[in-house]
Amino acid sequence: MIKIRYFGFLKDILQIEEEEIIWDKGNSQDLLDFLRNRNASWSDALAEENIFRLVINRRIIYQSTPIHTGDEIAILPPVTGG
Amino acid sequence: MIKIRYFGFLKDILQIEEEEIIWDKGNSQDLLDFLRNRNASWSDALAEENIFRLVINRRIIYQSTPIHTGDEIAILPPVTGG
Amino acid sequence: MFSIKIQTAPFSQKEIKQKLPAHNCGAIVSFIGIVRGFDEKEPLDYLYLEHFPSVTEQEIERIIQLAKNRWDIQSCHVIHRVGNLKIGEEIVLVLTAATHRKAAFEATEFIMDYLKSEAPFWKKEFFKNGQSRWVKAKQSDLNEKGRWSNND
Amino acid sequence: MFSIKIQTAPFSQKEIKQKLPAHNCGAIVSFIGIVRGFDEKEPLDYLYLEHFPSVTEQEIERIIQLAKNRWDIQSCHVIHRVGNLKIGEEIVLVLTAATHRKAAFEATEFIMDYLKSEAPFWKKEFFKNGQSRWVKAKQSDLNEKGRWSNND
Repeated sequence: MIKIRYFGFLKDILQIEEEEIIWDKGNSQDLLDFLRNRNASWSDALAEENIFRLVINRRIIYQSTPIHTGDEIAILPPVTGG
Repeated sequence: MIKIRYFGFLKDILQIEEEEIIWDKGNSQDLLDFLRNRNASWSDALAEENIFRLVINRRIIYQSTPIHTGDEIAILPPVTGG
Repeated sequence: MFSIKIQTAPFSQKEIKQKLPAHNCGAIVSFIGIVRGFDEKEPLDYLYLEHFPSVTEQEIERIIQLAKNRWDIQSCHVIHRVGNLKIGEEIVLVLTAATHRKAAFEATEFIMDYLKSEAPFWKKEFFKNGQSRWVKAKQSDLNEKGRWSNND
Repeated sequence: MFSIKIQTAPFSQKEIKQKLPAHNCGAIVSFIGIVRGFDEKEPLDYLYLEHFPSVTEQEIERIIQLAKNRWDIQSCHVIHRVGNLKIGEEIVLVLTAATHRKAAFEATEFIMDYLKSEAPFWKKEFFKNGQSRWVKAKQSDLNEKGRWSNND
Protein backbone atom coordinates (compact mmCIF):
# COMPACT_ATOMS: atom_id res chain seq x y z
CA MET A 1 0.00 0.00 0.00
CA ILE A 2 1.02 3.59 -0.58
CA LYS A 3 -0.66 6.71 0.70
CA ILE A 4 -1.45 9.59 -1.64
CA ARG A 5 -2.22 13.09 -0.33
CA TYR A 6 -3.77 15.92 -2.34
CA PHE A 7 -3.36 19.65 -1.64
CA GLY A 8 -4.97 22.97 -2.59
CA PHE A 9 -7.53 22.94 -5.38
CA LEU A 10 -6.74 19.30 -6.27
CA LYS A 11 -8.34 18.24 -2.99
CA ASP A 12 -11.54 20.10 -3.90
CA ILE A 13 -11.73 19.19 -7.57
CA LEU A 14 -11.00 15.50 -6.96
CA GLN A 15 -13.05 15.53 -3.75
CA ILE A 16 -10.40 13.55 -1.97
CA GLU A 17 -7.85 14.54 0.64
CA GLU A 18 -5.95 11.29 0.85
CA GLU A 19 -6.24 7.67 -0.18
CA GLU A 20 -4.35 4.41 0.11
CA ILE A 21 -3.82 2.23 -2.93
CA ILE A 22 -1.95 -0.95 -3.68
CA TRP A 23 1.29 -0.26 -5.50
CA ASP A 24 3.71 -2.95 -6.46
CA LYS A 25 6.31 -1.14 -8.43
CA GLY A 26 6.88 1.79 -10.67
CA ASN A 27 8.08 5.33 -10.38
CA SER A 28 6.36 8.65 -9.73
CA GLN A 29 5.63 9.13 -13.42
CA ASP A 30 3.92 5.71 -13.52
CA LEU A 31 1.80 6.70 -10.56
CA LEU A 32 0.69 9.93 -12.23
CA ASP A 33 -0.19 8.02 -15.41
CA PHE A 34 -2.16 5.51 -13.35
CA LEU A 35 -4.16 8.26 -11.61
CA ARG A 36 -4.79 10.15 -14.87
CA ASN A 37 -6.18 6.95 -16.37
CA ARG A 38 -8.92 6.72 -13.77
CA ASN A 39 -11.29 8.91 -15.78
CA ALA A 40 -11.58 12.23 -17.62
CA SER A 41 -11.87 14.40 -14.52
CA TRP A 42 -8.74 12.84 -12.99
CA SER A 43 -6.94 13.26 -16.26
CA ASP A 44 -7.96 16.94 -16.42
CA ALA A 45 -7.23 17.68 -12.77
CA LEU A 46 -3.78 16.11 -12.91
CA ALA A 47 -2.79 17.77 -16.20
CA GLU A 48 0.85 18.81 -16.42
CA GLU A 49 0.15 22.50 -15.68
CA ASN A 50 -1.79 21.66 -12.51
CA ILE A 51 1.06 19.81 -10.87
CA PHE A 52 3.83 21.83 -9.30
CA ARG A 53 5.70 19.03 -7.60
CA LEU A 54 5.49 15.55 -6.16
CA VAL A 55 6.67 14.82 -2.66
CA ILE A 56 7.72 11.36 -1.50
CA ASN A 57 7.99 10.80 2.24
CA ARG A 58 8.08 14.56 2.85
CA ARG A 59 10.92 15.10 0.38
CA ILE A 60 10.21 17.11 -2.75
CA ILE A 61 11.37 15.24 -5.83
CA TYR A 62 12.69 16.97 -8.92
CA GLN A 63 12.69 14.01 -11.31
CA SER A 64 10.88 10.73 -11.70
CA THR A 65 11.65 8.61 -8.63
CA PRO A 66 10.81 4.97 -7.69
CA ILE A 67 7.86 4.52 -5.35
CA HIS A 68 7.79 1.65 -2.88
CA THR A 69 5.15 0.09 -0.65
CA GLY A 70 4.78 2.14 2.50
CA ASP A 71 5.68 5.43 0.82
CA GLU A 72 3.64 8.59 1.34
CA ILE A 73 3.22 10.55 -1.87
CA ALA A 74 1.85 14.09 -2.02
CA ILE A 75 0.66 15.85 -5.14
CA LEU A 76 1.15 19.62 -4.98
CA PRO A 77 -0.60 22.06 -7.33
CA PRO A 78 1.15 25.36 -8.21
CA VAL A 79 1.82 27.30 -5.02
CA THR A 80 0.28 30.67 -4.12
CA GLY A 81 1.76 31.68 -0.78
CA GLY A 82 3.57 34.79 0.41
CA MET B 1 26.86 91.59 4.78
CA ILE B 2 26.33 87.90 4.04
CA LYS B 3 26.53 85.03 6.47
CA ILE B 4 28.55 81.93 5.61
CA ARG B 5 28.06 78.63 7.46
CA TYR B 6 30.42 75.66 7.36
CA PHE B 7 29.48 72.03 7.99
CA GLY B 8 31.13 68.71 8.75
CA PHE B 9 34.91 68.50 8.47
CA LEU B 10 35.11 71.99 6.90
CA LYS B 11 34.11 73.47 10.24
CA ASP B 12 36.99 71.65 11.97
CA ILE B 13 39.67 72.13 9.34
CA LEU B 14 38.90 75.84 8.90
CA GLN B 15 38.21 76.26 12.60
CA ILE B 16 35.15 78.31 11.86
CA GLU B 17 31.47 77.52 12.15
CA GLU B 18 30.09 80.70 10.65
CA GLU B 19 31.19 84.18 9.71
CA GLU B 20 29.78 87.37 8.29
CA ILE B 21 31.55 89.17 5.49
CA ILE B 22 30.84 92.18 3.34
CA TRP B 23 29.70 91.15 -0.10
CA ASP B 24 28.67 93.66 -2.72
CA LYS B 25 28.03 91.56 -5.72
CA GLY B 26 29.00 88.36 -7.45
CA ASN B 27 27.74 84.82 -7.67
CA SER B 28 28.40 81.67 -5.68
CA GLN B 29 31.44 80.81 -7.79
CA ASP B 30 32.93 84.25 -7.08
CA LEU B 31 32.40 83.68 -3.38
CA LEU B 32 34.19 80.33 -3.49
CA ASP B 33 37.08 81.90 -5.39
CA PHE B 34 37.25 84.70 -2.83
CA LEU B 35 37.39 82.25 0.08
CA ARG B 36 39.98 80.04 -1.64
CA ASN B 37 42.19 83.07 -2.14
CA ARG B 38 42.45 83.72 1.58
CA ASN B 39 45.45 81.39 1.97
CA ALA B 40 46.73 77.90 1.19
CA SER B 41 44.73 76.12 3.88
CA TRP B 42 41.47 77.69 2.69
CA SER B 43 42.37 76.85 -0.86
CA ASP B 44 43.04 73.21 0.11
CA ALA B 45 39.99 72.87 2.35
CA LEU B 46 37.63 74.27 -0.28
CA ALA B 47 39.07 72.24 -3.15
CA GLU B 48 36.49 71.05 -5.68
CA GLU B 49 36.31 67.49 -4.28
CA ASN B 50 35.63 68.75 -0.74
CA ILE B 51 32.51 70.66 -1.72
CA PHE B 52 29.32 68.72 -2.22
CA ARG B 53 26.91 71.60 -2.56
CA LEU B 54 26.26 75.24 -1.77
CA VAL B 55 23.06 76.32 -0.10
CA ILE B 56 21.66 79.86 -0.35
CA ASN B 57 18.95 80.81 2.12
CA ARG B 58 18.29 77.14 2.90
CA ARG B 59 17.86 76.20 -0.76
CA ILE B 60 20.41 73.89 -2.33
CA ILE B 61 21.74 75.36 -5.56
CA TYR B 62 22.80 73.25 -8.51
CA GLN B 63 24.57 75.92 -10.56
CA SER B 64 26.32 79.20 -9.95
CA THR B 65 23.78 81.62 -8.47
CA PRO B 66 23.93 85.35 -7.60
CA ILE B 67 24.54 86.19 -3.95
CA HIS B 68 23.04 89.32 -2.44
CA THR B 69 23.55 91.23 0.80
CA GLY B 70 21.58 89.55 3.57
CA ASP B 71 21.89 86.06 2.09
CA GLU B 72 22.87 83.07 4.19
CA ILE B 73 25.24 80.77 2.35
CA ALA B 74 26.18 77.29 3.56
CA ILE B 75 29.08 75.24 2.29
CA LEU B 76 28.44 71.51 2.49
CA PRO B 77 31.21 68.91 2.25
CA PRO B 78 30.37 65.46 0.77
CA VAL B 79 27.63 63.87 2.84
CA THR B 80 27.98 60.68 4.90
CA GLY B 81 24.58 59.99 6.44
CA GLY B 82 22.31 56.95 6.42
CA MET C 1 20.85 33.03 13.31
CA PHE C 2 18.09 31.66 11.17
CA SER C 3 14.53 30.79 12.07
CA ILE C 4 11.39 29.63 10.31
CA LYS C 5 7.94 29.66 11.84
CA ILE C 6 4.62 28.61 10.38
CA GLN C 7 1.80 29.72 12.63
CA THR C 8 -1.84 30.71 12.75
CA ALA C 9 -1.24 33.49 15.30
CA PRO C 10 -0.35 37.06 14.28
CA PHE C 11 3.34 37.91 14.56
CA SER C 12 5.06 40.84 16.16
CA GLN C 13 8.01 42.32 14.38
CA LYS C 14 9.38 43.61 17.64
CA GLU C 15 9.68 40.06 18.94
CA ILE C 16 11.83 39.23 15.91
CA LYS C 17 14.00 42.30 16.15
CA GLN C 18 14.95 41.31 19.68
CA LYS C 19 16.39 38.08 18.26
CA LEU C 20 18.79 39.85 15.95
CA PRO C 21 22.49 39.57 16.69
CA ALA C 22 24.06 42.88 17.64
CA HIS C 23 27.51 41.93 16.37
CA ASN C 24 28.36 44.28 13.58
CA CYS C 25 25.27 44.03 11.43
CA GLY C 26 24.71 47.39 9.80
CA ALA C 27 21.49 46.79 7.92
CA ILE C 28 18.15 45.17 8.62
CA VAL C 29 15.61 44.83 5.84
CA SER C 30 12.15 43.50 6.47
CA PHE C 31 9.25 42.65 4.24
CA ILE C 32 5.68 42.26 5.45
CA GLY C 33 2.95 40.93 3.18
CA ILE C 34 -0.62 41.96 3.93
CA VAL C 35 -4.00 40.58 2.81
CA ARG C 36 -5.40 42.97 0.21
CA GLY C 37 -9.13 43.27 -0.13
CA PHE C 38 -9.98 44.74 -3.49
CA ASP C 39 -8.13 42.78 -6.12
CA GLU C 40 -11.27 41.40 -7.68
CA LYS C 41 -14.69 42.84 -8.38
CA GLU C 42 -16.16 40.61 -5.69
CA PRO C 43 -15.40 41.91 -2.15
CA LEU C 44 -13.20 39.53 -0.18
CA ASP C 45 -14.29 38.30 3.22
CA TYR C 46 -11.14 36.41 4.20
CA LEU C 47 -8.33 34.23 2.90
CA TYR C 48 -7.66 30.66 3.92
CA LEU C 49 -4.05 29.53 3.73
CA GLU C 50 -3.19 25.86 3.53
CA HIS C 51 0.33 24.45 3.68
CA PHE C 52 2.19 21.14 3.85
CA PRO C 53 3.64 20.86 7.36
CA SER C 54 7.34 19.94 7.54
CA VAL C 55 7.75 20.18 3.76
CA THR C 56 7.05 23.93 4.00
CA GLU C 57 9.74 24.44 6.63
CA GLN C 58 12.16 22.32 4.61
CA GLU C 59 11.56 24.39 1.48
CA ILE C 60 11.93 27.71 3.28
CA GLU C 61 15.16 26.44 4.82
CA ARG C 62 16.40 25.57 1.34
CA ILE C 63 15.46 29.06 0.08
CA ILE C 64 17.30 30.72 2.98
CA GLN C 65 20.30 28.52 2.23
CA LEU C 66 20.24 29.64 -1.42
CA ALA C 67 20.26 33.25 -0.21
CA LYS C 68 23.13 32.56 2.21
CA ASN C 69 25.17 31.03 -0.62
CA ARG C 70 24.71 34.19 -2.61
CA TRP C 71 24.88 37.04 -0.10
CA ASP C 72 26.75 37.62 3.11
CA ILE C 73 23.79 37.69 5.49
CA GLN C 74 24.09 37.30 9.25
CA SER C 75 20.59 36.31 10.11
CA CYS C 76 17.26 35.69 8.54
CA HIS C 77 13.85 35.08 10.05
CA VAL C 78 10.77 33.96 8.16
CA ILE C 79 7.29 33.79 9.65
CA HIS C 80 4.39 32.66 7.47
CA ARG C 81 0.86 32.52 8.74
CA VAL C 82 -1.69 29.87 7.76
CA GLY C 83 -5.40 29.39 8.42
CA ASN C 84 -8.00 32.14 8.08
CA LEU C 85 -6.75 35.70 7.53
CA LYS C 86 -8.85 38.84 7.22
CA ILE C 87 -8.21 41.86 5.01
CA GLY C 88 -5.38 43.98 6.40
CA GLU C 89 -3.84 41.10 8.35
CA GLU C 90 -0.16 40.30 7.96
CA ILE C 91 0.57 37.06 6.11
CA VAL C 92 4.32 36.85 5.90
CA LEU C 93 7.41 38.42 7.42
CA VAL C 94 10.94 38.10 6.06
CA LEU C 95 13.62 39.86 8.05
CA THR C 96 17.28 39.82 7.04
CA ALA C 97 20.31 41.32 8.75
CA ALA C 98 23.63 41.87 7.02
CA THR C 99 26.75 43.99 7.32
CA HIS C 100 25.87 45.96 4.20
CA ARG C 101 22.51 47.20 3.00
CA LYS C 102 22.69 45.89 -0.55
CA ALA C 103 23.03 42.29 0.66
CA ALA C 104 20.14 42.73 3.09
CA PHE C 105 17.86 44.22 0.41
CA GLU C 106 18.67 41.67 -2.26
CA ALA C 107 18.50 38.65 0.01
CA THR C 108 15.11 39.68 1.40
CA GLU C 109 13.67 40.24 -2.06
CA PHE C 110 15.17 36.97 -3.32
CA ILE C 111 13.66 35.03 -0.40
CA MET C 112 10.23 36.57 -1.03
CA ASP C 113 10.39 35.81 -4.76
CA TYR C 114 11.33 32.18 -4.11
CA LEU C 115 8.90 31.79 -1.24
CA LYS C 116 6.06 32.89 -3.50
CA SER C 117 6.95 30.46 -6.24
CA GLU C 118 8.41 27.47 -4.38
CA ALA C 119 7.06 27.09 -0.86
CA PRO C 120 4.00 24.81 -0.53
CA PHE C 121 1.31 27.30 0.47
CA TRP C 122 -2.10 27.58 -1.18
CA LYS C 123 -4.53 30.46 -0.79
CA LYS C 124 -8.29 30.15 -1.03
CA GLU C 125 -10.40 33.31 -1.28
CA PHE C 126 -13.72 33.45 0.57
CA PHE C 127 -15.91 36.27 -0.78
CA LYS C 128 -18.61 38.20 1.04
CA ASN C 129 -21.25 36.71 -1.26
CA GLY C 130 -20.52 33.25 0.15
CA GLN C 131 -18.54 31.96 -2.82
CA SER C 132 -14.97 30.76 -2.63
CA ARG C 133 -12.16 29.75 -4.95
CA TRP C 134 -8.53 28.73 -4.90
CA VAL C 135 -6.14 31.45 -6.03
CA LYS C 136 -4.41 30.73 -9.35
CA ALA C 137 -0.62 30.86 -9.48
CA LYS C 138 0.58 34.06 -11.15
CA GLN C 139 2.97 34.14 -14.07
CA SER C 140 4.38 37.40 -12.65
CA ASP C 141 5.62 35.54 -9.57
CA LEU C 142 7.48 33.06 -11.75
CA ASN C 143 8.98 35.94 -13.74
CA GLU C 144 10.19 37.62 -10.58
CA LYS C 145 11.89 34.46 -9.46
CA GLY C 146 13.37 34.03 -12.93
CA ARG C 147 15.33 37.26 -12.88
CA TRP C 148 17.66 35.92 -10.16
CA SER C 149 19.12 33.43 -12.65
CA ASN C 150 19.87 36.06 -15.31
CA ASN C 151 21.36 38.82 -13.20
CA ASP C 152 24.96 39.56 -12.18
CA MET D 1 0.95 59.39 3.80
CA PHE D 2 4.49 60.64 3.99
CA SER D 3 6.53 61.75 6.96
CA ILE D 4 10.07 62.84 7.69
CA LYS D 5 11.56 63.13 11.15
CA ILE D 6 15.03 64.15 12.24
CA GLN D 7 15.50 63.41 15.90
CA THR D 8 18.05 62.58 18.59
CA ALA D 9 15.75 60.07 20.33
CA PRO D 10 15.63 56.38 19.38
CA PHE D 11 12.71 55.42 17.17
CA SER D 12 10.25 52.61 17.47
CA GLN D 13 9.26 50.82 14.31
CA LYS D 14 6.00 49.82 15.88
CA GLU D 15 5.01 53.46 16.22
CA ILE D 16 5.52 53.88 12.47
CA LYS D 17 3.64 50.76 11.52
CA GLN D 18 0.60 52.08 13.32
CA LYS D 19 0.64 55.07 10.98
CA LEU D 20 0.38 52.97 7.86
CA PRO D 21 -2.83 53.17 5.88
CA ALA D 22 -4.73 49.92 5.86
CA HIS D 23 -6.40 50.55 2.50
CA ASN D 24 -5.21 47.90 0.12
CA CYS D 25 -1.48 48.08 0.64
CA GLY D 26 -0.10 44.58 0.18
CA ALA D 27 3.57 45.13 0.94
CA ILE D 28 5.60 46.95 3.57
CA VAL D 29 9.37 47.09 3.24
CA SER D 30 11.52 48.62 5.90
CA PHE D 31 15.20 49.35 6.16
CA ILE D 32 17.01 50.03 9.41
CA GLY D 33 20.61 51.22 9.49
CA ILE D 34 22.65 50.41 12.57
CA VAL D 35 25.95 51.79 13.93
CA ARG D 36 28.63 49.21 13.24
CA GLY D 37 31.58 48.97 15.57
CA PHE D 38 34.43 47.19 13.86
CA ASP D 39 34.94 48.75 10.47
CA GLU D 40 38.36 50.10 11.34
CA LYS D 41 41.27 48.73 13.31
CA GLU D 42 40.63 51.29 16.02
CA PRO D 43 37.60 50.37 18.19
CA LEU D 44 34.77 52.86 17.88
CA ASP D 45 33.29 54.48 20.96
CA TYR D 46 30.40 56.36 19.33
CA LEU D 47 29.33 58.26 16.24
CA TYR D 48 28.31 61.89 16.15
CA LEU D 49 25.85 62.86 13.43
CA GLU D 50 25.53 66.45 12.29
CA HIS D 51 22.91 67.71 9.86
CA PHE D 52 21.59 70.95 8.35
CA PRO D 53 18.14 71.55 9.86
CA SER D 54 15.37 72.35 7.38
CA VAL D 55 17.64 71.66 4.39
CA THR D 56 17.81 68.02 5.45
CA GLU D 57 14.02 67.68 5.59
CA GLN D 58 13.73 69.45 2.23
CA GLU D 59 16.21 67.09 0.61
CA ILE D 60 14.56 63.98 2.02
CA GLU D 61 11.20 65.26 0.80
CA ARG D 62 12.70 65.70 -2.66
CA ILE D 63 14.08 62.14 -2.55
CA ILE D 64 10.70 60.71 -1.52
CA GLN D 65 9.11 62.70 -4.35
CA LEU D 66 11.57 61.19 -6.83
CA ALA D 67 10.59 57.73 -5.58
CA LYS D 68 6.87 58.56 -5.85
CA ASN D 69 7.36 59.68 -9.45
CA ARG D 70 8.91 56.35 -10.22
CA TRP D 71 6.96 53.80 -8.22
CA ASP D 72 3.39 53.47 -7.10
CA ILE D 73 3.92 53.79 -3.35
CA GLN D 74 1.17 54.59 -0.89
CA SER D 75 3.18 55.81 2.03
CA CYS D 76 6.73 56.39 3.08
CA HIS D 77 8.22 57.31 6.42
CA VAL D 78 11.80 58.34 7.02
CA ILE D 79 13.34 58.82 10.45
CA HIS D 80 16.99 59.82 10.73
CA ARG D 81 18.71 60.24 14.04
CA VAL D 82 21.37 62.86 14.76
CA GLY D 83 23.64 63.56 17.71
CA ASN D 84 25.66 60.90 19.53
CA LEU D 85 24.96 57.27 18.68
CA LYS D 86 26.56 54.20 20.23
CA ILE D 87 27.46 50.93 18.51
CA GLY D 88 24.36 48.86 17.82
CA GLU D 89 22.02 51.87 17.88
CA GLU D 90 19.65 52.47 15.00
CA ILE D 91 20.51 55.47 12.81
CA VAL D 92 17.92 55.49 10.09
CA LEU D 93 14.57 53.97 9.25
CA VAL D 94 12.93 54.00 5.83
CA LEU D 95 9.54 52.35 5.64
CA THR D 96 7.54 52.13 2.43
CA ALA D 97 4.10 50.69 1.76
CA ALA D 98 2.82 49.80 -1.69
CA THR D 99 0.25 47.60 -3.34
CA HIS D 100 2.93 45.35 -4.80
CA ARG D 101 6.14 44.14 -3.26
CA LYS D 102 8.48 45.03 -6.09
CA ALA D 103 7.57 48.73 -5.84
CA ALA D 104 8.02 48.69 -2.06
CA PHE D 105 11.44 47.01 -2.30
CA GLU D 106 12.77 49.21 -5.06
CA ALA D 107 11.48 52.48 -3.63
CA THR D 108 12.98 51.73 -0.20
CA GLU D 109 16.36 50.86 -1.68
CA PHE D 110 16.26 53.92 -3.95
CA ILE D 111 15.47 56.22 -1.03
CA MET D 112 18.34 54.77 1.00
CA ASP D 113 20.79 55.11 -1.88
CA TYR D 114 19.82 58.75 -2.44
CA LEU D 115 19.67 59.55 1.24
CA LYS D 116 23.24 58.32 1.66
CA SER D 117 24.56 60.40 -1.20
CA GLU D 118 22.35 63.51 -1.16
CA ALA D 119 20.95 64.32 2.27
CA PRO D 120 23.08 66.74 4.34
CA PHE D 121 24.26 64.49 7.17
CA TRP D 122 27.85 64.16 8.32
CA LYS D 123 29.24 61.45 10.58
CA LYS D 124 32.17 61.88 12.93
CA GLU D 125 33.73 58.81 14.52
CA PHE D 126 34.90 58.99 18.12
CA PHE D 127 37.29 56.15 18.96
CA LYS D 128 37.95 54.52 22.30
CA ASN D 129 41.53 55.84 22.27
CA GLY D 130 40.18 59.40 22.43
CA GLN D 131 40.81 60.27 18.78
CA SER D 132 38.11 61.34 16.38
CA ARG D 133 37.69 61.99 12.67
CA TRP D 134 35.03 62.87 10.13
CA VAL D 135 33.93 59.94 7.98
CA LYS D 136 34.95 60.23 4.32
CA ALA D 137 32.27 59.93 1.64
CA LYS D 138 32.39 56.52 -0.02
CA GLN D 139 32.63 56.04 -3.75
CA SER D 140 30.49 52.89 -3.35
CA ASP D 141 27.56 55.03 -2.17
CA LEU D 142 27.79 57.17 -5.28
CA ASN D 143 27.92 54.03 -7.43
CA GLU D 144 24.81 52.65 -5.78
CA LYS D 145 22.95 55.85 -6.48
CA GLY D 146 24.24 55.81 -10.04
CA ARG D 147 22.63 52.52 -10.95
CA TRP D 148 19.14 54.07 -10.74
CA SER D 149 19.88 56.19 -13.79
CA ASN D 150 21.05 53.27 -15.93
CA ASN D 151 18.42 50.68 -15.15
CA ASP D 152 15.07 49.89 -16.79
